[in-house]
Amino acid sequence: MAEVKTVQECASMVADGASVMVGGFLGVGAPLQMIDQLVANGTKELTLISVVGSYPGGGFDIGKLTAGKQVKKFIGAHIGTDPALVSGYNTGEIDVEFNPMGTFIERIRAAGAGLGAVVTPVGIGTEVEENASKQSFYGKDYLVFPPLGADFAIIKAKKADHYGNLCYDGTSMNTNTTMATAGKVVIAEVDEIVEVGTLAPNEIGTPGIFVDYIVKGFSTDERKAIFGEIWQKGNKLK
Amino acid sequence: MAEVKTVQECASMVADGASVMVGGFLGVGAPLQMIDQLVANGTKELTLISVVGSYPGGGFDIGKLTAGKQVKKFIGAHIGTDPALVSGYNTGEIDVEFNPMGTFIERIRAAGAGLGAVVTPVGIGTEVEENASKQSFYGKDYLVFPPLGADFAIIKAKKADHYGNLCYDGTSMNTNTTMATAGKVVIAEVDEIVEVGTLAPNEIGTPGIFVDYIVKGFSTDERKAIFGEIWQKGNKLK
Amino acid sequence: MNSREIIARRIAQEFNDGEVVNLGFGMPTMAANYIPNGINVILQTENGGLRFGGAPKAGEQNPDLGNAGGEPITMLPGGSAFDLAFSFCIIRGGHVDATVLGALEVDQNGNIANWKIPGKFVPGMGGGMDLLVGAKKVVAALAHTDKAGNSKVLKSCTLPLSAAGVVKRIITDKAVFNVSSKGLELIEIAPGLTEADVKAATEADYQVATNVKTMTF
Amino acid sequence: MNSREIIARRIAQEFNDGEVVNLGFGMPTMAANYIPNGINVILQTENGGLRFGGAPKAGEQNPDLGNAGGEPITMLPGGSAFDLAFSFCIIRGGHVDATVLGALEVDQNGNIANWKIPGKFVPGMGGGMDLLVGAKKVVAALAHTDKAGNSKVLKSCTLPLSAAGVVKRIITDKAVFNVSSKGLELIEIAPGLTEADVKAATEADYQVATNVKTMTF
Repeated sequence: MAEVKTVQECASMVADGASVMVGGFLGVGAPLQMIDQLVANGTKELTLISVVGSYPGGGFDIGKLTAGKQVKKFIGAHIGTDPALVSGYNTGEIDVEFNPMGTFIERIRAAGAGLGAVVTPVGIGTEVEENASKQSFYGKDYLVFPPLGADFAIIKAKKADHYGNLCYDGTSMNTNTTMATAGKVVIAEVDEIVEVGTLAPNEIGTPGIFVDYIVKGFSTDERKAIFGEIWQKGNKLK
Repeated sequence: MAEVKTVQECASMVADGASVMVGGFLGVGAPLQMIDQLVANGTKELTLISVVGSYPGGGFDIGKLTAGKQVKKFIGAHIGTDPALVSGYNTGEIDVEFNPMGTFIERIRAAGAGLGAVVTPVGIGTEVEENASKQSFYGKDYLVFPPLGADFAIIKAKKADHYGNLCYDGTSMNTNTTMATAGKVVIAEVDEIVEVGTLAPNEIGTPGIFVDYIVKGFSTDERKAIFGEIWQKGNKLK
Repeated sequence: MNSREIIARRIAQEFNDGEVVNLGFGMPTMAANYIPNGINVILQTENGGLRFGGAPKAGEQNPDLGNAGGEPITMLPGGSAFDLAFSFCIIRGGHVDATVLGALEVDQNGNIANWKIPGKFVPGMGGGMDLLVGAKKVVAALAHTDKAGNSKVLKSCTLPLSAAGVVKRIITDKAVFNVSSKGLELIEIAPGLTEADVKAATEADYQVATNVKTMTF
Repeated sequence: MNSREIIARRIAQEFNDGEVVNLGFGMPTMAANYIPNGINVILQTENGGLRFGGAPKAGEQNPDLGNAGGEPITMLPGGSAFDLAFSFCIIRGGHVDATVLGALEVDQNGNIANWKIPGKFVPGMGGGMDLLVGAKKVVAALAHTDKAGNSKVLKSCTLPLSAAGVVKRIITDKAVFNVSSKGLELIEIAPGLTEADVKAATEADYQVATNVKTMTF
């Protein structure tokens, strides 16, 4: 059962050297206030597990962590959007483990679901083979990968009730729903905390049993303004 | 993109000897009219893939297919509720392949998701080992199972729009969402067919790209009455 | 109090407040009626629900809401419904704190048999094997002996296993045992019985706890 | 018409009505603007959406609706949103009819390289490798030559592969090739070019189709 805490209380649980999965996809569905607080805390030597790098151009979303040199290792599918991450990879300051995107999320799911390995055809005949073992199953070759969990999953949902049940909007579920199952400690940042009974049973994307802590982040209106500004700046709105 | 057809049109696509996944869990979320029509058609020698046998006591839901001796092979996790299935198993008329429930659904998911195998710790040290290969991954023993697809997935949802997008209510999603991804032909029986744009993006449990045919089954009110009668008879309502 | 009620009432003492619990059919499900005040558990049903309640009144049933026995249920406030694939992520992934399952036999190595009597009755394992492997704590509940008086708490199970080495506690109508790598430890005896009575009814080897107690309800 | 527009317009002719299509960034995404009337494709975005539309007006953005490039999108009627795990079930499971991806190099064995220039630029494979393996039809789109005039349609890719033997069609600013187990077949030539021009610009071996055509837009 989830407990409501402040962003400060939750971010201070994350020690230097921790492995941290952070939800979101190029900023959408990212726990912005928790990231800001990890930056404020200067938490170091993090293993950051995120499907892609920061919002294009960096300096926003997890790009603040990479810019602050707080990341020792990055596990994901793509870093090209984040200049600090690309540069850290090029200099060798950041160890990057590239996973095909479907393999990345399936490994996290396997960790949360108690499965022993991910068996996928993706990456056969490529350098990805070097990070996996190749094995034939039922007459066809596959790559085998281990499950991927973390000390913390820091995720983002639209609403939480006081039991920690989470609901999502639009494409912001992305990695959040799966990471919610695979962190030893799961912290959910939400726009709004509502009364128990407000969320319909089928509207709940993550049951509260997965969530340890809820923190109140920006309101939906505040996020609309934040993304409005960023998207406007990048000429992405009509 | 889905096409609306009649129950008769869809059931007649299923030839003798076909493998058919049928959604539902002891009747809840089962495609009742499609089952009735397969019974009326007398389609024989079916490989029936369903997580459990019929509603307790048989003669309802998929229990009509087993009672009509239309099933040659059953793949699922439990048969104890269905007298015709138990008797067919005992006499050897029905070949039954038992899967732990989590393995069953994960095998179907693997078929739909393009994964090569399911690697699970469940069943280690039991007779289930005989139906799987045992292998060590990352220092622990697991059982490895092949994906499980079928010629047809006959599923049940509450509503469909004309694109075939499906939404579900309550626990009736059970095996339906996953089977929708793993049938060569997917037929969805629904209470109601609604206009495109009526279902919200996050309310859609199965996108229409998975659905080949939509058939209109009983209305929600009719199903409420059908289950009311069955549950009343079994003394299951207050 | 009959044997089944003894077992159900004792099961009800197994839970801590806030735990996620999956109860098998029969006595485990009965136990939900006896959970002490102040202990609120979150019930999980393997077909795809959390925080569900009892049967609705006739006329108020939802044909899309059933439990793993095909019985109508209601959803409690904060309840959630999801598909079977996700339900078994919860179960197999270690997100269920405790499961209580009926058993045909248990043994001193933590083995449990509850899905198959060869040549006689083979209902299938359902979700039981997943629960036995995935739940953090596995409690086996069963009558101590069969109708002929033969022990069902054995040195080694004779029936096909459902899982090996997973049972943490055994609750019968005569006794409660802890199970660990050191074997069985008798921790409670049913009211009116002596340790000798338990001994006589038990095939398995066991240690007697220094502070062995009488089961209370 | 510049090279990029030639490629984008030609890509737009690849689709059949009702197909599920995933378009990579750059020219493939541009192609969406040129799809012929009467051909309605269902666009998929790997971060978790089907049937999405273009950018909203300023002030109408939903901070929870973005595409795989982090750009704001709108949902079309009948559109759906889901999580990444499900999105890659769609992709890897063979439920995408066609994908068009930009490439750094392609070769006559259907290999494609588009994720890594060692020592120079390593953005990562993103969802590309999954799409290349999972989509029923893979179309590679690229400039026929680099700025120095060297062919990017090769006998054998020199850069690290994204997938082996998966490309079914190659679209460049000079030509269109079919790819099969028999190798490349030249089926279309850009307006104003001759087969000799294509030959001069192509390192790969290829057959010329008997009915080779001029690309039309």
